[in-house]
Amino acid sequence: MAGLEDLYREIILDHYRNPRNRGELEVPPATMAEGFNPLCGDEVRVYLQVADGIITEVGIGGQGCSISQSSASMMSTAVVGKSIDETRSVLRKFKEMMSIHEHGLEGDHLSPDENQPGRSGLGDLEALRGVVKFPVRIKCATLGWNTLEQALTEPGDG
Amino acid sequence: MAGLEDLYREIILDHYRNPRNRGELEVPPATMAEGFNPLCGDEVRVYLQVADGIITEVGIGGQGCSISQSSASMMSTAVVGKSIDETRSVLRKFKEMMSIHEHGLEGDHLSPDENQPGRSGLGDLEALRGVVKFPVRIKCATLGWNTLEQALTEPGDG
Amino acid sequence: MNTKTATPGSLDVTSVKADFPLLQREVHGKSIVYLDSGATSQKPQSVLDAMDRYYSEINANVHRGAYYIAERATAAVESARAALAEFLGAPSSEEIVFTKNATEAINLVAHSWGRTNLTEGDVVLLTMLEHHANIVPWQQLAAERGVEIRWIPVDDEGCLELTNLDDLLNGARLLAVTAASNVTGALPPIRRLTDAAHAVDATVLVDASQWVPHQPSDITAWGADFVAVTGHKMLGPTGIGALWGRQELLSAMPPFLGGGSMIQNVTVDGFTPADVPTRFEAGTQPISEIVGWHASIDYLNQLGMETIAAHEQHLTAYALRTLVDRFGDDLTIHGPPSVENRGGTLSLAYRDIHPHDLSQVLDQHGVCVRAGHHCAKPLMKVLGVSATARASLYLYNDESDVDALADALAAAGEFFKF
Amino acid sequence: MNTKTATPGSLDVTSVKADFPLLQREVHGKSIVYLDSGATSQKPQSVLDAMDRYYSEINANVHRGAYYIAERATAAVESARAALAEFLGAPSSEEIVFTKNATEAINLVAHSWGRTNLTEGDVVLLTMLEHHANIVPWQQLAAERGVEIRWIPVDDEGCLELTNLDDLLNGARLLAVTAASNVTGALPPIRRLTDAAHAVDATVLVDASQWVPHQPSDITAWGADFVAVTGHKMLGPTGIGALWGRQELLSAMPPFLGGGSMIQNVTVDGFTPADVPTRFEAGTQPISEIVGWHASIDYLNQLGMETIAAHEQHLTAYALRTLVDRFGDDLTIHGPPSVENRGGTLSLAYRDIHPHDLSQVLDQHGVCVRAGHHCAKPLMKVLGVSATARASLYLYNDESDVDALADALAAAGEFFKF
Ligand SMILES: Cc1ncc(COP(=O)(O)O)c(C=O)c1O
Ligand SMILES: Cc1ncc(COP(=O)(O)O)c(C=O)c1O
Repeated sequence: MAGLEDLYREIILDHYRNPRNRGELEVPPATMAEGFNPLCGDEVRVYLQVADGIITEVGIGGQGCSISQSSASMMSTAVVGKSIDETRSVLRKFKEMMSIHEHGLEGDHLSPDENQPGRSGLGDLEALRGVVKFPVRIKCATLGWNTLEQALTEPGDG
Repeated sequence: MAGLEDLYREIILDHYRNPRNRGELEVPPATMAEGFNPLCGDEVRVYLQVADGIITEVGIGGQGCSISQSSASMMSTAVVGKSIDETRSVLRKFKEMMSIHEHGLEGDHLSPDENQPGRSGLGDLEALRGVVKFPVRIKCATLGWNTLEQALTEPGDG
Repeated sequence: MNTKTATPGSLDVTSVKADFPLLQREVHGKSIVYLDSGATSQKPQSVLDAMDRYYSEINANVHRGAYYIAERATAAVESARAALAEFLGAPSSEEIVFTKNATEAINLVAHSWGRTNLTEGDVVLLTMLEHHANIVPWQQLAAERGVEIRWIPVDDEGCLELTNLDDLLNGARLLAVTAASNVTGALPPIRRLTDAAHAVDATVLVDASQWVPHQPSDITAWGADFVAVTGHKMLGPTGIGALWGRQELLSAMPPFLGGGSMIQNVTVDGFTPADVPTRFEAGTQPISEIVGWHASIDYLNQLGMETIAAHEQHLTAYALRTLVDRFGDDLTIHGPPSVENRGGTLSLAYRDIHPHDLSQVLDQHGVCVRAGHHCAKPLMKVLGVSATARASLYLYNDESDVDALADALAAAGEFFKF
Repeated sequence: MNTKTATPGSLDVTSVKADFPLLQREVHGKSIVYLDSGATSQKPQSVLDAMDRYYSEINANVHRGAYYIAERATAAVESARAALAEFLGAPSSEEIVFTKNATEAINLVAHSWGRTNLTEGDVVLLTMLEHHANIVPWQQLAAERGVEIRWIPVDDEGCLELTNLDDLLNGARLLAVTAASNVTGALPPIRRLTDAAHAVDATVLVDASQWVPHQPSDITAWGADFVAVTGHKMLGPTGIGALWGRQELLSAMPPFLGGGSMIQNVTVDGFTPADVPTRFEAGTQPISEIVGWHASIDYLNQLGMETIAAHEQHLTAYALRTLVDRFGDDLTIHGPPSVENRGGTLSLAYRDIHPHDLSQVLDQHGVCVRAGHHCAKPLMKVLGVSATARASLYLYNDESDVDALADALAAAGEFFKF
């Protein structure tokens, strides 16, 4: 059975206490998307400024629990400066990590996979791996990311 | 637990084999009502000829199981020659006998009442008392009677 | 069996708790402290046994078979219907329609009564306390038919604000109101509301999902026209609920779901519906669930609803006192501050810890509370929050559960202290 | 777990029977001979155990709670959804909507898809084999919207008569057809029907209530658009069924029942529905029933549906042979005379003994058969009867059950000899 320390890693609490890239960007030129967790009412807004296929600036708005807020904050630091393609690749890897739970649904072993730091190339984001042991919180962790995905498809200036 | 002999009394089988008052009466002057058991598809038609407040003739049509057919047949012999008031009284007594099952629903004792021949003043109709031990068949036994009740309320010449 | 205790005794919670297998369990190495009965209640062994017995001894489809076990199954369903009618204080068991939950019961009214009786411009009056189950079906109808929806507001204590009731009722054809809020614990004055509604010929639907498990019910005294209830919140199984409706209303309503059993006749040209309640019970019913529900009603009757209500009131008072004493202004309890006009549903906000995080830490201490909007988003908006952590008390809870909640809250405060 | 046996072995019915508590019972002093699985099946102990375990260990409302047992309950529901999708051969578990029975599943399509897509003059094509569950919802829609209903006729053997199929499909927007008749046992050629319907752009709903319990299912190969199934006929509990629908159809459909869980957001001005399948799952779901259904699917998978189908075919052949041998012209068996194109549903007429009386005498011998119109009145009319006595075979039946049926029929013949 998983403990709180699996969920609330120090780096997660740090991003919760001190959210990075908090704030709004002007739309346009930035694009914006809004995400929503119908279970708990959490909301995230993701602003993206793209230039020459590179994400030059990210803004995060909204409110929610520590997991949704810190995950969005960590996401923002992970994608700033990356190309759209690189961003999509991180996005895919992150969602893969979070989808482990699908195999964990069968019974007692909610999370058969143990942490494998470094294996995924996700860096700090690996800290969120523990969330898969708390399936209900996966939607918190992916909220910012799904919203990012939406924002990427919004027509923008970049 | 009740046995077949509780249900299929000799007099019931006799009425099933040789239904009394089988046939149609002309409407008007007679009145007619049609009854229906949605469970098994049984149908009964009851024709009534009333003169001076007395039922002078009854006709029974339709088709169905031994219980519905014999009960309708026995009903016809019980009410021919009776006044409307007397008929209503028999009707009420019969339905009372049949409603015993309501108290029998609670558990094992589907029919707490044992036969009490003669007590009800229903005569031959007492033979149908055993039906209450087979709750599903109560609707068979009352089909003809409910149809009679309907026929009594039809506007007629009587 | 079914004998209600005349005077409320005191509840022997230790022995009650022992009747519930799940409450004997541990989570995360701690004894489970179940404080989410507002979402669903736990089940006593007698309910599980009744269903097992049903399946092992008399399982058969009902109202269709002439063989012995089918008769027994049919009798079991009808006997449960009678027990529920008596438990609710309904005049007749023929006014009880089984549904899969309270949500279906309300949808039945919206579809069958609503679409027959309401047209463009008609007013449906709801309250800001309602659960989505008593909002969305009316919004669906409103979108489809141009029906107007009005709202009875709530005051600062999360109770209905009734000063403008007569204005709000002006032109209303239906008042749909909860008998107990699943967020603030508020208990609206149902009789007063039905009287006011009937004075303008409005029909009244009471969502009694959060009332019936906790208080003695006398729906005849409420004077309502429809009452929706759900089995799983009152010690019964999932998958079963019921609608009670006044005979004359039900009899005038067209069927909702179509299928087996609900017909008198079917031909290629059309169908004739059966009488009520069968008219509204299409297809194979949740038979074992009806049997299990009956067992839960027997269980509640045996303890006595007066006794249960008294116990919950006492425990709620203890909880309010304890929480205020220990956490003061750090803790907000949404809803009425005193036990006179509330049930044991406590919606909490603790410092700025998000309810989701709060309930996660509580879970580590074995304490189960619900975090979220509790399917009452319009109310959450009025309360100025997007979510709360909700602890809801029931007959099997005692002071030690409240203490465990308080201890776990304190631990969460420590964990998120920064 | 969930591993389907590759090649059909032979079924060890003695050990299968031992798994079913009810089949160990006696009625009227005789061992029970249960031949009414067409109405509802009996349940193996593993299904009862799964539900008891659910209630004793993880009972909590799902999709709402962050605490451990709520997570476990949620996982159990989603894992059952995946198991059902796999069992049916559905492309994705997100296309599975839980309902209370097959009847609700069909009504969901009629209300949500039907009322969105069908208007006056549109044609719904049904078959004369349909159960009321697949007739009445369309008649309700027809009466409300002026939709036209057409019928595929049946031939003398109780099978669909398809010579005029193209004419009948002309202008049809929907074909709703059973995969297996609950009266004659006939198995309509689903793939042929869906191809013909799709050629004229008609949508196809398959009522698979009587197929899925008995045959390996591959609904993708059927090419259908909607499939309705019910748990209690396939060893699962009462109170649970499901609709499968193609993702693009479900995604375009408005909600049916409104309430908790099925929303994205609710304000006083209206609601935004959730994605599928949640959009169609309003209110507290039949959670323990979903868990029990999963256990029944595991049980069937363990034996292997190929094996079960082979056993039933063998047993049906034995039954046809035995009954014809022993009763000759005294007994009519409605439906296909050979086992190639039929399931183990035997609708009987024995001399002029009314089916109700027949089943009553059979009951005295412990033999449970259904007497009545089997919720298929239009078909009964074509067969020229108002009722039949129906014996339906399942995996736990064997030749001794068929022999008991034959013996009891002979006894009934004696009893009503006059
Ligand atoms: C062919 C068929 N369709 C639909 C149904 C309805 O199933 P349920 O009563 O579980 O909704 C049945 C069984 O009664 C059936 O045999
Ligand atoms: C006040 C209220 N009404 C209705 C419901 C809906 O009940 P169910 O989900 O059993 O349909 C609930 C519980 O979720 C509730 O708390």
